[in-house]
Amino acid sequence: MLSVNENFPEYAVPGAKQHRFEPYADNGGSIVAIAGDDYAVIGADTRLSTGFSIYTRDQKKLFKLSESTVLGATGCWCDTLTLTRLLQARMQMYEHEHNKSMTTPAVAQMLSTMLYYKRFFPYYVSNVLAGLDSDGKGCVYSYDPIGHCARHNFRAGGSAAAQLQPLLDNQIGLKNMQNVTEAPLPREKALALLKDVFISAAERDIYTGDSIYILIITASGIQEEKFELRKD
Amino acid sequence: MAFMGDTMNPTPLWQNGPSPGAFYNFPGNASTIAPSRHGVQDFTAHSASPITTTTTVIGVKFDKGCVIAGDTLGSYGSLARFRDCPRVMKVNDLILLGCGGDYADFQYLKDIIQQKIIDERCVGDGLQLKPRSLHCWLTRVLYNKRSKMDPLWNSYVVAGIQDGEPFLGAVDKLGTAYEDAVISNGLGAYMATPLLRDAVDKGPLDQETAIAVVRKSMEVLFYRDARAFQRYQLGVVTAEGIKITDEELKHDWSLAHMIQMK
Amino acid sequence: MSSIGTGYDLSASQFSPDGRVFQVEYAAKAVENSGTVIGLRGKDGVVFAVEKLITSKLYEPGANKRIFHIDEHVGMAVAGLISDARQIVETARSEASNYRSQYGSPVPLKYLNERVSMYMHAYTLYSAVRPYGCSVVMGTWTDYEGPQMYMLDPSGVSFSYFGCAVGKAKQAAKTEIEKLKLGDLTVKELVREAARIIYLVHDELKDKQFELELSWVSKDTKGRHELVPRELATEAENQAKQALADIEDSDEGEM
Amino acid sequence: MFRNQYDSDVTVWSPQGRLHQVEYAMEAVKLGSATIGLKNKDYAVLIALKRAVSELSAYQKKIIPIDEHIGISISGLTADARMLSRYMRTECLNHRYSHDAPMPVGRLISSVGNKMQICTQRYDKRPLGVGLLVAGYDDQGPHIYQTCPSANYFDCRAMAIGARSQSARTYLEKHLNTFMDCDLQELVAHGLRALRDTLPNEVDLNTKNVSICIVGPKTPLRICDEEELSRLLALVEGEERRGGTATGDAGAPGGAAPRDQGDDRDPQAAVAMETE
Repeated sequence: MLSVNENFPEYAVPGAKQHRFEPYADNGGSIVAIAGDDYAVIGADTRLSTGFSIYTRDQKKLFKLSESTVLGATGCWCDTLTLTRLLQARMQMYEHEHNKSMTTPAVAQMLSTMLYYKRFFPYYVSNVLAGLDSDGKGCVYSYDPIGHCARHNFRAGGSAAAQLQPLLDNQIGLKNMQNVTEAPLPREKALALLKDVFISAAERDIYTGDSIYILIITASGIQEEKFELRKD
Repeated sequence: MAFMGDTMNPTPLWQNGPSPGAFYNFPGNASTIAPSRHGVQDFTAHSASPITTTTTVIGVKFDKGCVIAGDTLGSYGSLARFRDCPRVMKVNDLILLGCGGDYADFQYLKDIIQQKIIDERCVGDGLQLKPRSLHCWLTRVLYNKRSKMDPLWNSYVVAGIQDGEPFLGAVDKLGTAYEDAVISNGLGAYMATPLLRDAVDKGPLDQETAIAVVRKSMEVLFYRDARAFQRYQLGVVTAEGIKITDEELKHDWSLAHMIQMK
Repeated sequence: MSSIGTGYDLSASQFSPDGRVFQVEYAAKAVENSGTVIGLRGKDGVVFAVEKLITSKLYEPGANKRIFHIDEHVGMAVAGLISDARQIVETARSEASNYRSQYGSPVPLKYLNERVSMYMHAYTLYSAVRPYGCSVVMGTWTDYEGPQMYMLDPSGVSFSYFGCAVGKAKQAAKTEIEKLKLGDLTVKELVREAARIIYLVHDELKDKQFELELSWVSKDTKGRHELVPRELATEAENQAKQALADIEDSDEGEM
Repeated sequence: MFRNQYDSDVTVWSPQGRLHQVEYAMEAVKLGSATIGLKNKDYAVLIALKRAVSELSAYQKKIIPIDEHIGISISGLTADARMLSRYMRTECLNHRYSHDAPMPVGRLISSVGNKMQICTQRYDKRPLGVGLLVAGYDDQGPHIYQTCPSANYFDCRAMAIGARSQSARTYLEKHLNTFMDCDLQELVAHGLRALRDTLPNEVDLNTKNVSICIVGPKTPLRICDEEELSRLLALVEGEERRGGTATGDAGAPGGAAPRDQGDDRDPQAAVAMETE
């Protein structure tokens, strides 16, 4: 069908525009997760925005799912809220039925299933799951919105993923470097790196900023940290 | 939602009426669990746009509570159609609710919320709905509706006292929900938010200052927002209770002739 | 009841040769084993009083109520099986809520009564279910119709009343109620009378402990159904105890 | 046991206005081992006696967690209890999902009551043959509720149900007024003493046959592990047993037996026809 607005823009009447309901919104936000031998760190910025306006500068996007699992989720915030609520309910059901809390790999698989269940009306969410696996090793899982799931040692997600990931690839994955030897990444370095990549991303991505909320997962529990970013 | 396939609920005996011990349902989203009371809608015309609309609603937190405000104009497109559309409502002694967007959708949800409060009073156990619960519930309702591509075209501001602390939260028609010390939607996001955030960032607000900055914001909005109106409601919630007052702006256009549009 | 045991009294969907439905009558028996409930309709409102028998000291005092709110403006006092009664309460509440959502105004008691009666009646028609083992009294006060009160039986029959009593001591209570000039009394006076009657008809020997529950809906409460304020309730209760003691004294005097 | 013609179905009223099927279901509760619930100002506690069906079997679980703030202990048909607990868990989850808050205990119980009532009124159902003690904590403080197969429920200050629970109730009634002001340890000790009163002479409480769960302010529901159990059991260890069991002549086998019969005659705190 010929559309006035598209095909004959000069005839389009200003103001008389056709509304269509758009069920998705892009609320921005980025996540970085890094796994070490006996820890995992995950951080997400705290800016919740839409277009050029900021809803709030203090939105935590990390969800503690258990003592050893944390999910970072950004994208369409309403989907994030729903998905994480559902996930929490499913995890409590698991706990009731099995008398133990879910392991990180189990959560990872379940999340994938839950996302794929909505294959044709997906949750528009960029998920990064971090935690300790059953051996106590750090692990990071990343997803696409319809449930593809893969395990990594470090991963960035969200609006600034394209800025964050190459730097991580270079610094942790030691990509495109010569004469380097792989060595286990100490926790302090991972933490410092996480802050550094976010500082860079906040310079370039308007949907990332304000501050980072960081969770450090070790066998002894989950520690919190907050780090300020630029606010503009 | 697949929390349970119900093993204990028999098919209803007494059709066309309430089923004994029916399950909790979100309005407009009959679940598969309770025997459905309504026939399925067999038409698929969904709301693609709001009809009678209201504009910005703003909310700000102060040390002991929250203030919210919204004017009383219902616009029909660009026509200033209805001049008395109250949209700051008292939910119970702890919660104030403000709304912007489609007025019919608000009235629909308002009735449901009021029934919720009546139900609660009937139980008579002395417990009151708390703002965080209402905020969460609204989020679920709005999200469910958007997921059916049939949204309630509103954005809500929930203000209240949660376990002694002020609470201020927002939900929009998608079910996007957040809490913050400053909330405003629509045009207010561009014009009121900077004023309000500025006031909040200067340090702890008291009730008077908070009301003053909200009044100022309403004035700014009135001058710039073509869908705004001089009469508005201002609601204050503190631990002492809820007060909603009708306010009227004194506007002065004597400067108008100085402004030359080129 | 000569037909007991003849096999015609085993189902709610069966008449006996003399034209009775025994199951419904038996259900009414369950109501008569219950603590006494009275409802009084006065000049400016309705008062409910319930003799709630306490079967164990371990129960929380004041809990396990027998007077319910149906809507802001309607109260319900129940006699009989409390678990059955709670189901009726739920039904009435959702009827009231449906009406409100349809018409945007509080449900008229006459209409509510009709709906709830129909519901109870439906349970007397089939062999697959049993009739409800409870009677309920509903009351309200509105500006345009004044006080109203209805009592519903397990059979699904209901009548409007000025004063009604149901439960163990309904006969004695009725006699007392009949002595009152209900149309002239205000709810404040009725509360005292109601308390007095409950204390009077309570059987000290058979049932030791009981709690008195009092509620009202009247012009003074602006048409809201509320529990009678504690002060007034205690006062009424003390007066009732005093009245009872006086009677006992005079009885002894006569002997 | 005799049969009358009015006791075959739950849909049949007897001429006296009783529901025999419901009353029989109430008896099922007395077949389970005893369990006790009590509370002070802050905490609600459940204490249950576990039974092993045979030497080879494990002890039957008696306490089921429902949510962070609610736990139940059961007496009667375990399978029926599982069905109920599943329903209660779902209700709690739904409430958290929709209201971001723990479900108020009283409201959960009343929805359970309404659910159970349905099976007492239909030809194609039977009443659930299980009694529950529910311990919960919400904004109004700790709660102990009792539910019955008759679909009735009671808000209690303390309660005991199950086999020979009458002696426990006697103990609870006697000390009822001290519960509110005692601390958690004393409260548990009271519960253990009450539970011990339901035991025959030759049996005593140990970490294997006792379960305890505690819930309170900032104390999510916790089922005590063995270490904590033995610490709590030590509170009443070595005390002279009182009540029916202890007063019995030393070693007299009759000590428990007459009480058993007495139990049958004892009016249950909640009789089937709580019409009164």
